[in-house]
Amino acid sequence: MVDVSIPQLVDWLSRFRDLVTENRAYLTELDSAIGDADHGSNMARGMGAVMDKLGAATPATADELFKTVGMTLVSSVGGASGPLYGTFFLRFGTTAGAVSQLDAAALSAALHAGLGGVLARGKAEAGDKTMFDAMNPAIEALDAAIAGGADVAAATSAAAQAAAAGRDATEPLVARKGRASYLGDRSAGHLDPGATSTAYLFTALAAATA
Amino acid sequence: MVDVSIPQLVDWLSRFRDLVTENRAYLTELDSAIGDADHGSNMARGMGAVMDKLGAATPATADELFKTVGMTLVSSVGGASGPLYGTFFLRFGTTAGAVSQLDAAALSAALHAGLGGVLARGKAEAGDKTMFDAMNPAIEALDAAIAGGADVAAATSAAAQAAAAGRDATEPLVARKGRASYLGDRSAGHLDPGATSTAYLFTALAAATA
Amino acid sequence: MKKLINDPATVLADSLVGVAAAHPELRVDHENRIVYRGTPTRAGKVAIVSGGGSGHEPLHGGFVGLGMLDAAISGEVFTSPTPDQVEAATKGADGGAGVLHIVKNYTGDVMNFEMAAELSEGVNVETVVTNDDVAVEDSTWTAGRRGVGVTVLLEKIVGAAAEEGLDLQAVAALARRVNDSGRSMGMALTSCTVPAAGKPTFEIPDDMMEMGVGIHGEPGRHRVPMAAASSVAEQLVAPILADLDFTGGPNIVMLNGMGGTPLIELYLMFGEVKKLLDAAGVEVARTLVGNYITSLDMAGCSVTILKADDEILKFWDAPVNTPGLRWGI
Amino acid sequence: MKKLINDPATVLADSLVGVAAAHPELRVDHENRIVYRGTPTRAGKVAIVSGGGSGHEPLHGGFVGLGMLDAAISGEVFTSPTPDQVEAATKGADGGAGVLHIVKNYTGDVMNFEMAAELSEGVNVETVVTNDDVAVEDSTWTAGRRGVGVTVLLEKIVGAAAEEGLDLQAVAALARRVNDSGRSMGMALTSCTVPAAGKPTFEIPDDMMEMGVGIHGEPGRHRVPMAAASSVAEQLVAPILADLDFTGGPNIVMLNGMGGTPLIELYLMFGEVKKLLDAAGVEVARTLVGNYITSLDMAGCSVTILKADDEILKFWDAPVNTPGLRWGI
Ligand SMILES: Nc1ncnc2c1ncn2[C@@H]1O[C@H](COP(=O)(O)OP(=O)(O)O)[C@@H](O)[C@H]1O
Ligand SMILES: Nc1ncnc2c1ncn2[C@@H]1O[C@H](COP(=O)(O)OP(=O)(O)O)[C@@H](O)[C@H]1O
Ligand SMILES: [Mg+2]
Ligand SMILES: [Mg+2]
Ligand SMILES: [Mg+2]
Ligand SMILES: [Mg+2]
Repeated sequence: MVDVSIPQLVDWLSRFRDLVTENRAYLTELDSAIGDADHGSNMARGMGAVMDKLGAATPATADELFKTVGMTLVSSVGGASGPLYGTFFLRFGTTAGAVSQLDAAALSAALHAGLGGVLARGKAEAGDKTMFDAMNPAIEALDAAIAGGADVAAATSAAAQAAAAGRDATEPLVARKGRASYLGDRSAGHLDPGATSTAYLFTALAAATA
Repeated sequence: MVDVSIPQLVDWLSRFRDLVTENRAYLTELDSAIGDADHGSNMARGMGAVMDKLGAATPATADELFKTVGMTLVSSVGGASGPLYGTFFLRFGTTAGAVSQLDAAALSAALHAGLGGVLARGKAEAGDKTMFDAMNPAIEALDAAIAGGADVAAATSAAAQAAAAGRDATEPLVARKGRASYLGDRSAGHLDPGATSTAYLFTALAAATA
Repeated sequence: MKKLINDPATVLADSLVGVAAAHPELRVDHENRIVYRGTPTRAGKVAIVSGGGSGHEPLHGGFVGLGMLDAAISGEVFTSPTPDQVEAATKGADGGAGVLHIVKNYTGDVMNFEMAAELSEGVNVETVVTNDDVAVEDSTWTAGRRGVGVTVLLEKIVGAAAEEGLDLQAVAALARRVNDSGRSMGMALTSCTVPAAGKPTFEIPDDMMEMGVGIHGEPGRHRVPMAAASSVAEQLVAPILADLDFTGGPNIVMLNGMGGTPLIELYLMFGEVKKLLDAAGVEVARTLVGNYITSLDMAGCSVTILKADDEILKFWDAPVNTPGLRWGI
Repeated sequence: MKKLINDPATVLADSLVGVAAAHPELRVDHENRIVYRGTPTRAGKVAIVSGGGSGHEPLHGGFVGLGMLDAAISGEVFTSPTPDQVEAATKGADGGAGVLHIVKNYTGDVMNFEMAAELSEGVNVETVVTNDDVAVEDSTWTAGRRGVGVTVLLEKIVGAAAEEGLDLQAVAALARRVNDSGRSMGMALTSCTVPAAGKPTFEIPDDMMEMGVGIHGEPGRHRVPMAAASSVAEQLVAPILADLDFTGGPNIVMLNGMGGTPLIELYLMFGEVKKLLDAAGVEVARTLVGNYITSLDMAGCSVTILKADDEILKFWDAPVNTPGLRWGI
């Protein structure tokens, strides 16, 4: 089974930055419908800062790399997505450890740790209409693929598909967490912006590990 | 030559009220272009108050009648048009005197006095793009008709036509008095709202004395 | 038209009900639409009275109170009050030492206050007509310059002077000196909507703005392309500095909002204005940033600069206690 | 989008330049986007620190000064500040007696302040989360109610308490009591436009309005037909009175503008609200009418009612000297 190298992990982040930047207006439009019209700006600002930081000096090990990523997000984004994505990457890095590559199992473990961070911070449950609803099925699909013998590329591809499906499944939901919850029933009928950016996160991962 | 009776003078005011009320939105639209969008409201409010007052008790002589009219306008309109039309009617009444009818000469004299009041208050000159530019030619036309032997009906009809022409002639002018003067060259290309209401004043007079 | 009103015909009356309810320390004469201080003018103190059309709030009713106005008269929206309203306020506010009328230079205001002064027999009335708007060229052949932002600063300064006991002539002289020492320039991004008119006074495309507007929702002198705040600041400040020399002494600077522009933008604009004044060597001794003389819901702002001196700064710093301006008390 | 800005990306930084220029009595940390008082927190005084996304001005930066906040942290427009910004303000404002964080209940604000408190080792931090918006149903399964208008009143009251020397526990307890005693409800006639988004957050026809909005330009709970001010007042006041009993004692009532609604309408609305409170037997002891917690250029208003008592009124009446609220000094 092929391992995921540091350059590939950086490529993941770079592709994620590209996706949120290209879709900045779209993410903000989603956030306009059920939030406060800043998710695109927030993600583009945050991932822009991350790539600037990595451009200056790329750490050689996963723990340092993702500590930088998480800290940069935490200190440049704000809002709900800053601490959530920030904590995701911080815990991802801690669990990945001082390594220069991740095998499928290590990748899965790091993603689970990241998800745990999102849960610890946001306390969302499945169906609350948050990024959790894209992240959790993505990691489940990755695990299932690995369990079924898939390689990293196939597993991340399955994760990306599951994230997209999870994102789409947020549309009919009535939000119970985050800003969209204030809308009550009016939150139904719209994709969750955070679930949408999380789908990009897994699309980027799949592309970087393809 | 037929005289103008008190009921006819009241009819004049009533028709003037009707015209400014019906054209309230139009007068305000003219005032929107080169003023502050209140001339229609001002005139409708003022002439409404006048007719309410006269409905309660109609004075029997011209001096009392127009004193009531002038005072009511002064105390219910405000802005530029309140003192100007108010003073017009106050001076009109003083010159008309304690009579129950006006012949052509008396009507002319009273109108001249009213015009003098407008001049005293507003200090406008011909071509300043104000109500003066409709009022002055109207009275000149009335005088000319009378001098030519016309009766009151024909003379007021000539006055109404001249007022309308005077109003139309304000369109290309650059305002030098009133609020429109603040616009400088941009005031050209629009009818003056006050000249437009003054044209109604003479239309109403012609109809009441036809 | 989207407004929080009951009926365009009762906006002013209904709003005064709210003013009375919110400010038990003031007294509202609803019939004459006059806001007075809660207690009568102290015997011997010159009374400061101002007024004009409504729609410029907090001007003038929000500036009634200790250290500023004794009475403010409200006309209909953008329509000068009538002479009998002004007469009532003049007689009602007089404390025996006479009354200063502060009148913004608009034909209607000037005529109605003039008639009121004639009617107010037995009261010593002096009048100052403010005309600080550099967007309008000054000339004896026209109505002259509009009275705008300086009116706010003047009401504060002469209010303090009257409180200190200056007599009517001295207060009036100070008022004229303040007016002569101040200049303003305004701009708008949008029109306002007069309630009785029911629609915006003018239409303007998204990529244009009006330079040289007054405070009545009227179009300005020039329609120009939208520009960055730094450029807007330049277009406002340059004509002011070209009209009067503000160097060599302290100045009071107001960055005023037109009613529909939020504070975050007004502070941003003040930052741009301050840079220009620093570069021009104009000393900013006191500042005011916010909505003080507005044009209903118009988006935009104006800049006012007033040449000050020790006396003017002393009166500026003196205590004031009004709904719209309060310090030292 | 028509705004007086240079660039959507620099709105906050540029606006803070203006704040610093307009208020030499304050100190602005431009790097961390913190507004501090001009002088450090008095040793032994509890420091009151608040913050949140920008776009709500004068909240919070305009409430820094004697008798209110010691520091205010600004995030991007409608985006909570980051933990390191809050950490800097917490350490920067601490006078040794600990720091109260006043946080409006939004997921982002709560998380970022929580992380900041964790980071602020060595500083005693207490947190009060305001959640007064009755438009949102309270529940442990959701994010709960938003923090809105009560935040303004709370900052004033606990600011005075800290000034008087209450210790951190006592200040925090008072803060929670104030939060528990206040309720708000808001509405909007129009959306606002977030600079970085470049267009209105939502579209709404001319004959509809949004009831139950917060302060982030978000749509409300219900879209209902436009109505007279008297009916709007009823739709705002009824849910507040249904949620808490305000009779039997004095109350502080705020009629707050959303940023794009002029004062003449806000006073008119206050008049309508006052009539309803009188009819319901709710005593109005103190009032505040104006733009205090806004949503950029949104047109609309909110009502906040706070049950008071002698202690709360004493702290309310205590001197305060900030750009946005000033009296007694
Ligand atoms: N408690 C939570 N747990 C997980 N995700 C959340 C939570 N609250 C909000 N989110 C996510 O954050 C997204 C909004 O992010 P963003 O718009 O950047 O922040 P804000 O809501 O502060 O404006 C939502 O679409 C949702 O997916
Ligand atoms: N100095 C003046 N002399 C004569 N008429 C004037 C003068 N100033 C203004 N007017 C007239 O008044 C009209 C405007 O009246 P109105 O809109 O009711 O008052 P305001 O200008 O105060 O809003 C103008 O169209 C003009 O005809
Ligand atoms: Mg958002
Ligand atoms: Mg007009
Ligand atoms: Mg007018
Ligand atoms: Mg946000």
